[in-house]
Amino acid sequence: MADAIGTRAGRETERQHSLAAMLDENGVLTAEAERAAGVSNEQLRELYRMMVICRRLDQEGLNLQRQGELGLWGPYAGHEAAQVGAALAMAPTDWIFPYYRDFAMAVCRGIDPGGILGVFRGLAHGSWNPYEHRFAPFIIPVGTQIPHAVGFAMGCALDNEETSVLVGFGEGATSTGDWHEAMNFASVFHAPVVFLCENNQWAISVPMRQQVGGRIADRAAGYGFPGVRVDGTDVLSVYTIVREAANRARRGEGPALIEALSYRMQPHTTSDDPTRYRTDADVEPWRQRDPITRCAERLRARDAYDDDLARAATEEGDERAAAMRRAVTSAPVPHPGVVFDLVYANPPEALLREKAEFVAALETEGDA
Amino acid sequence: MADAIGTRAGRETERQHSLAAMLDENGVLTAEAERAAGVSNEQLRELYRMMVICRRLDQEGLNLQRQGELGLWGPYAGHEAAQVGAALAMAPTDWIFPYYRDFAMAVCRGIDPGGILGVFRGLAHGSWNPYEHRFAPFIIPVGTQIPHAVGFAMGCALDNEETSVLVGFGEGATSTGDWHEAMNFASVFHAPVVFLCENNQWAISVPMRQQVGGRIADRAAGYGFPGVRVDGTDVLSVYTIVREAANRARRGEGPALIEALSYRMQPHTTSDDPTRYRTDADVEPWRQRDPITRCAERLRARDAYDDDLARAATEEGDERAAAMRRAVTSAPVPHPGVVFDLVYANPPEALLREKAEFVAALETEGDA
Amino acid sequence: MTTVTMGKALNLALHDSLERDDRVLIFGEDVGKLGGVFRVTDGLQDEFGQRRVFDTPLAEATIAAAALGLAMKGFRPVAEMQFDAFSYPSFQQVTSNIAKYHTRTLGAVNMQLVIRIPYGGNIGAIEQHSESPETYYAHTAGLKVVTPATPADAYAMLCAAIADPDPVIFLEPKARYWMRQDVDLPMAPAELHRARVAREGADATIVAYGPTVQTALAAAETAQGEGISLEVIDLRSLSPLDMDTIAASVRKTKRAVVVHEAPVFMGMGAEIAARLMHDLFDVLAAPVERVGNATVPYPPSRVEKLFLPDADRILEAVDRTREY
Amino acid sequence: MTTVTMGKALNLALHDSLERDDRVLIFGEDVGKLGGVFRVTDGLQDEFGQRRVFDTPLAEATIAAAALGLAMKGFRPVAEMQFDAFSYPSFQQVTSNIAKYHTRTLGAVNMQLVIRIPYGGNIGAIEQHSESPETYYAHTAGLKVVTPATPADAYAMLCAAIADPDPVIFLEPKARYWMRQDVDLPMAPAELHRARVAREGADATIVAYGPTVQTALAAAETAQGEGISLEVIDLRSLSPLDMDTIAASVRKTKRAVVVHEAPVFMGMGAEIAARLMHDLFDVLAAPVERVGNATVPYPPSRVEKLFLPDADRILEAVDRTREY
Ligand SMILES: Cc1ncc(C[n+]2csc(CCOP(=O)(O)OP(=O)(O)O)c2C)c(N)n1
Ligand SMILES: Cc1ncc(C[n+]2csc(CCOP(=O)(O)OP(=O)(O)O)c2C)c(N)n1
Ligand SMILES: [Mg+2]
Ligand SMILES: [Mg+2]
Repeated sequence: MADAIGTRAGRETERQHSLAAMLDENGVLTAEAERAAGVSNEQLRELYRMMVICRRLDQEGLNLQRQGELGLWGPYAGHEAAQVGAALAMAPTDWIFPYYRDFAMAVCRGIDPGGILGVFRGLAHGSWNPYEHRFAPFIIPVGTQIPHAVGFAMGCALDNEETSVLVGFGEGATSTGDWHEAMNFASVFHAPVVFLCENNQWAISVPMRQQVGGRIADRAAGYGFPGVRVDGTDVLSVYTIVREAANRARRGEGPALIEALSYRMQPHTTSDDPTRYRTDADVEPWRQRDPITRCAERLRARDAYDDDLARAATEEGDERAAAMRRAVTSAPVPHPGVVFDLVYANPPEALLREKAEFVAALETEGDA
Repeated sequence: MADAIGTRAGRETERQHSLAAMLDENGVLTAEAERAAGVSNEQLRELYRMMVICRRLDQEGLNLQRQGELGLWGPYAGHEAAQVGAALAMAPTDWIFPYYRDFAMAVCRGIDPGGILGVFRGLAHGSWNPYEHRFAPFIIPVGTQIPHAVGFAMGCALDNEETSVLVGFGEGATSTGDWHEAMNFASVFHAPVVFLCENNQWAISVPMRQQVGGRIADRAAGYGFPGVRVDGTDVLSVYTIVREAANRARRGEGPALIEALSYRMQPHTTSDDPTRYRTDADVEPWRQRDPITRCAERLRARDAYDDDLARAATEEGDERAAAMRRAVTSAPVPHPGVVFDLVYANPPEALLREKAEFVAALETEGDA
Repeated sequence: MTTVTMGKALNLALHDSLERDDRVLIFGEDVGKLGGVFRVTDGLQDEFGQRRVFDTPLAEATIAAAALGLAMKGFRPVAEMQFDAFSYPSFQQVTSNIAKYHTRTLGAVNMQLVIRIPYGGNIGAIEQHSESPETYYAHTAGLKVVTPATPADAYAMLCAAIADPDPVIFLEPKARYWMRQDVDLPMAPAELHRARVAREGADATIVAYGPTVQTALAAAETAQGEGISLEVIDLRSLSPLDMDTIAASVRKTKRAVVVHEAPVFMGMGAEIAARLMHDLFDVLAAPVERVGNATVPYPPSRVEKLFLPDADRILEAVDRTREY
Repeated sequence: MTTVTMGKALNLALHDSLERDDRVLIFGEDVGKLGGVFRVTDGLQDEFGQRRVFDTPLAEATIAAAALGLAMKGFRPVAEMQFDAFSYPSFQQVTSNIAKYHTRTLGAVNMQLVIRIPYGGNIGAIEQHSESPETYYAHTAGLKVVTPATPADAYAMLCAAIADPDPVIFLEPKARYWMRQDVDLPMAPAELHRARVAREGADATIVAYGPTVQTALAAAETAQGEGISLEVIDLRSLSPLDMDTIAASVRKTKRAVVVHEAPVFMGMGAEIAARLMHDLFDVLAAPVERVGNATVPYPPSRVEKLFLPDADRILEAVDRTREY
């Protein structure tokens, strides 16, 4: 990286194959790649454990919303393998730029789930310090976080850091202009980005075929970097391929696109009514491909599964769910004056005055 | 097209090859494809003639700008084969959505060049009626005309018309979000669009390698439709491949992307100073690939070139250039009140009043 | 006479427009099978088919741009932006192309299209779902910007917007989608740019639009109990403004308060207040007051009510003009 | 003391900021070898290298978004939008992310970035090259919006904007790039949000900013010859506004005219007039006048002068306030 940000010296043809060659035609890790990757039983059990916990938290989010404790919940059931696999594949020094559904990633990064729920309770627009967890805020305008990750990754390259940056988004997000601009920037600046498309086949009610012309993973070639479609319900495949993509990026070999194909098992959010646009028969085949069941099968095949694992994970899930519930339901509503405090790092006098008037008016009303 | 706009029944793999197979590895029409296309000597002479005329008009635009008659001129020398080839390849019933540099396309569509120059003289923001020439206005915000063409083409499909729509843009435009969104829409709605990228290798001072990750033509595959890179200095190749892409689109076989590789021989516009970012040695190889010379060679090879052709074309170019000059230099400055008249088809009362006050104030000043 | 919600009135307006004119098309994200996240397009795809009512990919710039292309082809597109803040990706297409295409083609091409945008807060939503973007559109010459406050107007104005040959930004006060009214449908299309005296009064004029009209009426009702008679103007049109109707009211009451959810700073209230104080400088008995959001990003929903105009804040502003 | 143009002053501000703080980065379209279409970044890539001054692909949304990401990484990006209208593709990124990221991270992440936008007309350009987009940015809470009117301010304000921890939209009056002034460089960074009395006077206040300050000063000079003494305020900051400085002037002169190139409708003049007439209701001797463009898309260059504020139109507005 002598002159400009990134170099594109080693072009990607053979390396593209290094990612693609790890997967069979169903996007599942080949036996050979599995051996080469050497993911230990312990690691696989950890992936399992986190998936079980995260599923439980998702369920609790749904419960809390139904009980009126949250304004909204966006369930991620079906995404556990993609989110847990990807998040744990990234080195602790790597960064993650999530989209609004990447709750399980946040949990994997050690962010307090009760705090996050504050956002869905309407207490604040965010909850964690991104620098503490190397985890950017959830972004609601679809696709817009993708170029943030690229800009950040350009910065990592400028600082000569060995950091890679994962960015999560849905397949609907690939329709946005921002997705494309970010893909192109990443290529031109050779930014250390792993683009993770969590293709759950629905953008609210719009199915993939009305959303995406062509195949998402195929698009990477047009930008000159590797793209693969991985089975997004198989946590080992996701974990291994993301880890490899992140390693490549960290080594200065540039971006990669990973399309994790799975399914949105639940409504888009609790405001949604999927019976209007899909049937139970549409969902059924994907129940057969449940990420947790599949991981258990993999563990069994390795003779590494035991009921204790499942029991302990379930218990931990219950405990964390209860703690999350306690945290969010007992969280105080912040003073509205805080809204003013958070706008700027260096607030102009005019805003300080406005705040003073606002607070004074509130107090008068309170008195009256 | 039973249910939705467009059908995507016949997927494109073999047809992709039908476009790609027409070109050799340099993007030049193969001998076989040339035979199959059956472009007559008369047609090739017509392409030659229009290129000569358009080059002359470009030169005159430059002269007029240097003489202070125009505020700006954007020379298209180097683009003649792409623009003339593409414009004449489209059926008269087809539509063209140009970008700001597609002056030669406008001329091929029979639009009065003197009128167009009014835009560069600052007389008005447009000059022709798009419906008369099936030719949309020049668009300055880069890339934004691309989805216009797609929307229009969706309309052609909805009306069950056998119309295809060509949209012109530079390689810089492929970096915009709009380009991508339009490519994806075209695929999803199977819109009859021919995307023509006039890759002149520069976006003002930014060279292709700092602009485009990967290869533009390769990107079409990611959207599930054909893309080819054609030699943009060979008018016969451009003409034949665009005609075939337009035929496909008209037959309901969906969009195609054609990247015509050429070179911007002149400054970006008359405001630009290319000595700051490129040398004459950069340009020189492309002088050897002059579209007009290359067409003359093709004609000679067919024994269809004669000096009369060149002489007549040159004379016609001179005449048209003189007429263009006369037209633009004698065009009256429109009354400023016209600015108000053009805002709406159904102007609200408030604007009519504003106009009346504006005109009254002008007249008072005029009197004073 | 039937009782309809505003959402239903909009749905009927779309339905009747589709029926009346076979060039009308409806598209956007989730407008098909789902019928829109607010069900405003409910049932329309079923009845009119996927060629006239269809879902698009998630790409607002191109939703707007496709509307432009389809309008040029002689269709009458009605495009939906799912929420206020999600209209921003289309900002360049709307501002640089849709608003300027008629001019650019010397009047040859009409931009007969409507962009529907649910806007405003007060629904307990997460970030980006409660914005009031009217300033951005109203300041853009070449657009027409309107917003209904009642089911009847929602119907009549949307029909009028679709029939108008120019590009109309149709802002739908989402917090009022569930508001009910008895209406006789079908109604004649409205005159698009005429404000309405929503309630007559003598002591001060409240100028409101969209979601705040109902709030203003509630404030007027309360004031009535205190012996204060407030006139309420429902603007309906934000660009252009019907200054005649506003000024006629203020000429009578000599006091005015403008109310909106958008931040006061550079909000519609700025233009209205500036015009009123300019044109009625000697008539006004007190400065025009403005009630709106503070100069902050839209706040989290648990505190949003404190930032939104409510009857109390409106009446305090009225008091300020009366006690001046 | 050296004589510099505004373009050169900006160039020096960038230069000195790059030198002062090695986290400062400059990027955008054609800012590298070309030095920008207005040469504001001339020579910077040569001196500071391609890692600190670099060209990007043609994609304004991602230029803004990359600035966000780089700011988060601790850089101080200064991104260039090539012309006013070409900032519109970045509207969503600026409005929904850059303006709200500090809030969204509960203050943990600063958006220390500057977006430079040459703006305004009067340069004989084609469509899209003469817009005045300040309303769009000023209405967006979370941004700071400033614009210099002189070479000295251009230098001092750009340095201050780069050093400020919040996102600053830095509007450069492109018609004034060639304006000259004697300045002592380097200067201390300016206080970003303090308006300036550009000329003292007694009979009326002209409030101007960016390109219209010089026009206002010319008008004041002419008026002087006719025995009328005009005070000219150069706003410098559009969001927030320094109402104290403006009001202090108007308290003295009792008359005000606000001047800008943007359409009057929903322009900065609306906010300023509304505030002045509200706060100085009993002080003003005449309504605040506004001079700006009509409610039309920016006109073709051969007639643009008729739509732009000039000394005559300003003086007519002054006359209206004096003869009221
Ligand atoms: C720019 C923008 N447009 C529209 C929306 C409304 N919206 C929220 S989520 C969503 C669908 C997103 O689908 P996808 O990207 O596949 O992610 P998923 O929700 O399926 O995980 C839509 C349309 C939005 N948030 N942002
Ligand atoms: C959205 C937008 N950004 C920036 C510009 C300024 N600009 C005009 S032309 C141009 C380069 C375009 O390059 P390319 O698309 O390759 O077309 P070419 O001019 O080379 O034919 C730029 C940056 C613009 N017109 N629109
Ligand atoms: Mg999805
Ligand atoms: Mg180019």
